Amino acid sequence: MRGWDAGEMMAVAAARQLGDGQVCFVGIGLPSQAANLARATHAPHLVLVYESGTIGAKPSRLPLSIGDGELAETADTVVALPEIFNYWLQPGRIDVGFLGAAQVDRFGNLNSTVIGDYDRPQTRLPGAGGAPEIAASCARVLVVLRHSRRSFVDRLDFITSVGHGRGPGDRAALGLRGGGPALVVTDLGLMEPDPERKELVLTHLHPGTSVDQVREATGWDLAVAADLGTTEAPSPEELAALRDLAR
Amino acid sequence: MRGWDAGEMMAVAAARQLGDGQVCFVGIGLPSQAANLARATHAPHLVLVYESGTIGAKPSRLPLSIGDGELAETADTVVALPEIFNYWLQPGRIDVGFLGAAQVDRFGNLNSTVIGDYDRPQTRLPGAGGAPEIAASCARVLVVLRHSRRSFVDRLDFITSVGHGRGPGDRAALGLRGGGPALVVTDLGLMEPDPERKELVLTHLHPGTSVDQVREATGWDLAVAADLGTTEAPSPEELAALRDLAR
Amino acid sequence: MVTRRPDYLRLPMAEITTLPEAVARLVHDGDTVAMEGFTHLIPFAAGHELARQGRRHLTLVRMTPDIIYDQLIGLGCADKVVFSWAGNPGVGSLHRFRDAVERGWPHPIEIEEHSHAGMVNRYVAGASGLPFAVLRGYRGTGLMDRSPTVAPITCPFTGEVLTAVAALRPDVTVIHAQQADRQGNVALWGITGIQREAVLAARRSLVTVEEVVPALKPRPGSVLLPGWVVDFVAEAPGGSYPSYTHGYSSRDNRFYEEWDAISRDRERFLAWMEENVLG
Amino acid sequence: MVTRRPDYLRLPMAEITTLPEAVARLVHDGDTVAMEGFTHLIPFAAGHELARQGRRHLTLVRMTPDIIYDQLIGLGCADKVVFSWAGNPGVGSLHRFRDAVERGWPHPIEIEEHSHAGMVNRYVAGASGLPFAVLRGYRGTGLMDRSPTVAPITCPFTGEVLTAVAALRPDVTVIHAQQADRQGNVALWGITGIQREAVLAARRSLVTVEEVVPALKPRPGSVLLPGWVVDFVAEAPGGSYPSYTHGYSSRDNRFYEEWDAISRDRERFLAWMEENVLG
Repeated sequence: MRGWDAGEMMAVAAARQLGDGQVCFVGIGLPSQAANLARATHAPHLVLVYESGTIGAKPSRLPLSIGDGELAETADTVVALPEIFNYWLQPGRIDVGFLGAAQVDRFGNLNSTVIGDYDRPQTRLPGAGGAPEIAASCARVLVVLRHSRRSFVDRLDFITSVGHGRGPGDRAALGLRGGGPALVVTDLGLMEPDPERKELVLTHLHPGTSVDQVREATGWDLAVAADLGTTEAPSPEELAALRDLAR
Repeated sequence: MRGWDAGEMMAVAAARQLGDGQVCFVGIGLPSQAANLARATHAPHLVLVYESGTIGAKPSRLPLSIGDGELAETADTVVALPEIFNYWLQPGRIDVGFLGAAQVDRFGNLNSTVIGDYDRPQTRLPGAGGAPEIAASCARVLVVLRHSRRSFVDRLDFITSVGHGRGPGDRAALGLRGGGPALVVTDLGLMEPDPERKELVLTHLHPGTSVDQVREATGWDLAVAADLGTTEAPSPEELAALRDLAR
Repeated sequence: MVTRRPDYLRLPMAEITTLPEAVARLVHDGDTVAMEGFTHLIPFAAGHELARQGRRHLTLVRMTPDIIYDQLIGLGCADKVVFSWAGNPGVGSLHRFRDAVERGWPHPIEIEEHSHAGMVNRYVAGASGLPFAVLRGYRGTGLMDRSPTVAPITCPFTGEVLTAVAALRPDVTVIHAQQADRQGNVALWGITGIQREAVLAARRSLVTVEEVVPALKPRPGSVLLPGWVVDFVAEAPGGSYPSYTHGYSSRDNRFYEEWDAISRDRERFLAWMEENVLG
Repeated sequence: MVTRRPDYLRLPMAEITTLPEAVARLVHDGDTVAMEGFTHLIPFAAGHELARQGRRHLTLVRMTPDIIYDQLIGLGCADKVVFSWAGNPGVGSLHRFRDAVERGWPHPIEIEEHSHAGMVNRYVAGASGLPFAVLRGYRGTGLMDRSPTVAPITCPFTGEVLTAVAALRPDVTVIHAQQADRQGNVALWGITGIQREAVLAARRSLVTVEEVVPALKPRPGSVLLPGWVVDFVAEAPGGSYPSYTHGYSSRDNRFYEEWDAISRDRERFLAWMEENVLG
């Protein structure tokens, strides 16, 4: 039995993407876990910006909501919402934004609005929140969600956040100035958009998973990188730091 | 010899226009004198808003600049400039705005930009500052300037701030939602726009001045109210309060 | 013109009264009501008072409907909800909201949804006395087609196409704050969210506070709303529970989790509301 | 994209250096430079350093040019001035500005003028990464026709005609503040004007401070600019003189009055600058 679970693997894989000194727009849950793990390990100068308006928050343990009091207390500054969205997110000051979703398609477009028909929804999801503008404006976007045919779909029921649209050039044509999804982290592996075609390509398998398993859980004919790698398993240091945060 | 000068008469006449509890957008000089005089006498609840961002300032003596430290120290709150102009002035939250100018015309339009041709100015004046939007957005505007043919002109060299435009309906057509100039206070008397024609009409003479004197100092054929009144002279209380502020 | 003080308030101050009286005088059936507070200072006490007074046909506006609107929707107070993220933060769904949207219970509701950035800028436009605001957003998303309050707009200088959102002008905005003084000047601090703009955008406003104090003390990060832009102030200690008030109380995360079970079932929900709010 | 940290700053902090070095590395001939501070915290020391280093062909942007730009204009540093109120506050004219505009001395300058509200919104647009901002302003005034950075814009929802102003994006913004910490996080308080937006709108930025302190203390009304949006911080105690720094110094009103006489005469002005600034 391995000493870590899939959620921990996801958090560790995401955390490794964050460079020291970068500015990271963080939501609650796995993004917050990953960002705080990075700050506790290889990226002590990572700047955490939470959409509730806390800039430079330094929580000692994982906050339970983006409005957690400790975020405000440890932040360099707390700003009102117009400022966080207009002065900090929109102009492209954020290096990395994290997004989850209910559905993702082959171009990294995301749905967090509705399953089924919009007017007669099968499942009404919470909706957009900050996602559309995080997807539009951050220099890089990391998408984090669990792999399944329900979530990795050929066609989104609703486009909440634009990834690479319908392919190359689409972001520029829509006036989206951030780089869009750079990586999709799941419980099975890592996917990156092909530099030319912008379609997601499986680049890494997590330890113990197979290409077949990933393709089985993907609702389209997923491309696989020629030099497919294996994600390094979470180190004892990473696991200790991650579990310490969750205390 | 009377016990007050023309400047004091102007400040007192302007102060009397300010009702208790009103919110007043104040510039330095005579407006600040008038507003603080009103606060020291009949309008203790007058709210002073200075364009430097101090809301509810309660200076004990006349500030020398709109950025005077005492304004910030005594204010209910100090806000940044985007807020003062966008959240407080623009939406029409201000009851009374004060404006001076180098030139005024019969409709209360003001020039504080240039004397002579714009591209080859005879005298380059400081320019607009906050005036155009004060003129546009306050419920009432009080114009304060000394009377002379150089300042009361038939035709402005430049329109810096719109009063009643070229007559009735012009403000609405331009989308200006404040009421525009309600009163012009000079060292000789008071003028109000005719409710129908919007042209300034002499309604009061200050003690010791004559209609001829006013018309002589006005560059157009100034209308005179049928029931022309005389401004009440500054009372000893008003003068004492005014001089106390200037200590 | 935006907020004019009502004629019955001659002096530049808010009227300090009880919560029931303030709600009775300010909020009418059919009103558009914004109850704001982003993850903090959520005005639950005021929401419950609205429920007790049986307001109907409301358009409820809030970036994050949270439990407070789940309760009002489940009680049938709302005809329409305007929002940007309708979930139970950290827990999952808002079941009463979903039941109304998915199955029309207790009656069908209309929804109008935006992104956070869009809602924020709609309040900013409202507070600024402008009919719209401009942002980089919505382009390429399905949200663009779903709302009559979003439209493309072209920069007159660069020709670039951006997005315009229509101003929000609630009939009433309700917020919770830490303190007010006797003139009704209001101070809130910690995460201050969109409350300033929501109050300034509204035609009328009500602020519940933890306490009325003789004088407000300047504090780091404090937002002050002068009494002359607030209509009513009412004391409601603990009025943000189960949300929290920075400096006064903590968020009851457990209740947010318990709400998931309470709200899943229509009968259990109604019984809970009857016992804890309406009764 | 707006402000990206230059590559040579790997960590999210500003570089703390001397004022001469910061000016030498940040400000180039021909740059558009905004030195802001509304009636408070005017960055005179930095302006004087620009003068000493002999910068030329600058576009100088400032809501209120004040004495600081009167000096730079009189020395011939500016090709163009962008402003909204060019006077000596409480005193009268800026004589060097007028001499340049009225008589082309020491050389003709171009001017572009706005209202305060217009300039403010131009900075807001710049800070927000938008090409323009919308306001109620300019309509019916002569300013509308005088600037290519003002244009009418129609609300897509109501059809109402409003005014658009083009974003300001200075090459460099220079401000003065009370304090920075060793990471270059900057704190300013008192009247904070348009400084936050001016820094966020700029491609590069320099902040002079009264002092670098080990840690910034939270204060009421304080604005914090994180070190990662500031390029250089330089200590310049008294660097706002003859303007003032809330908590550190008072405005020298007498000097503002004396400047009227000093600046009226070209020779006297040059002699004063030589003796007090350049020498």
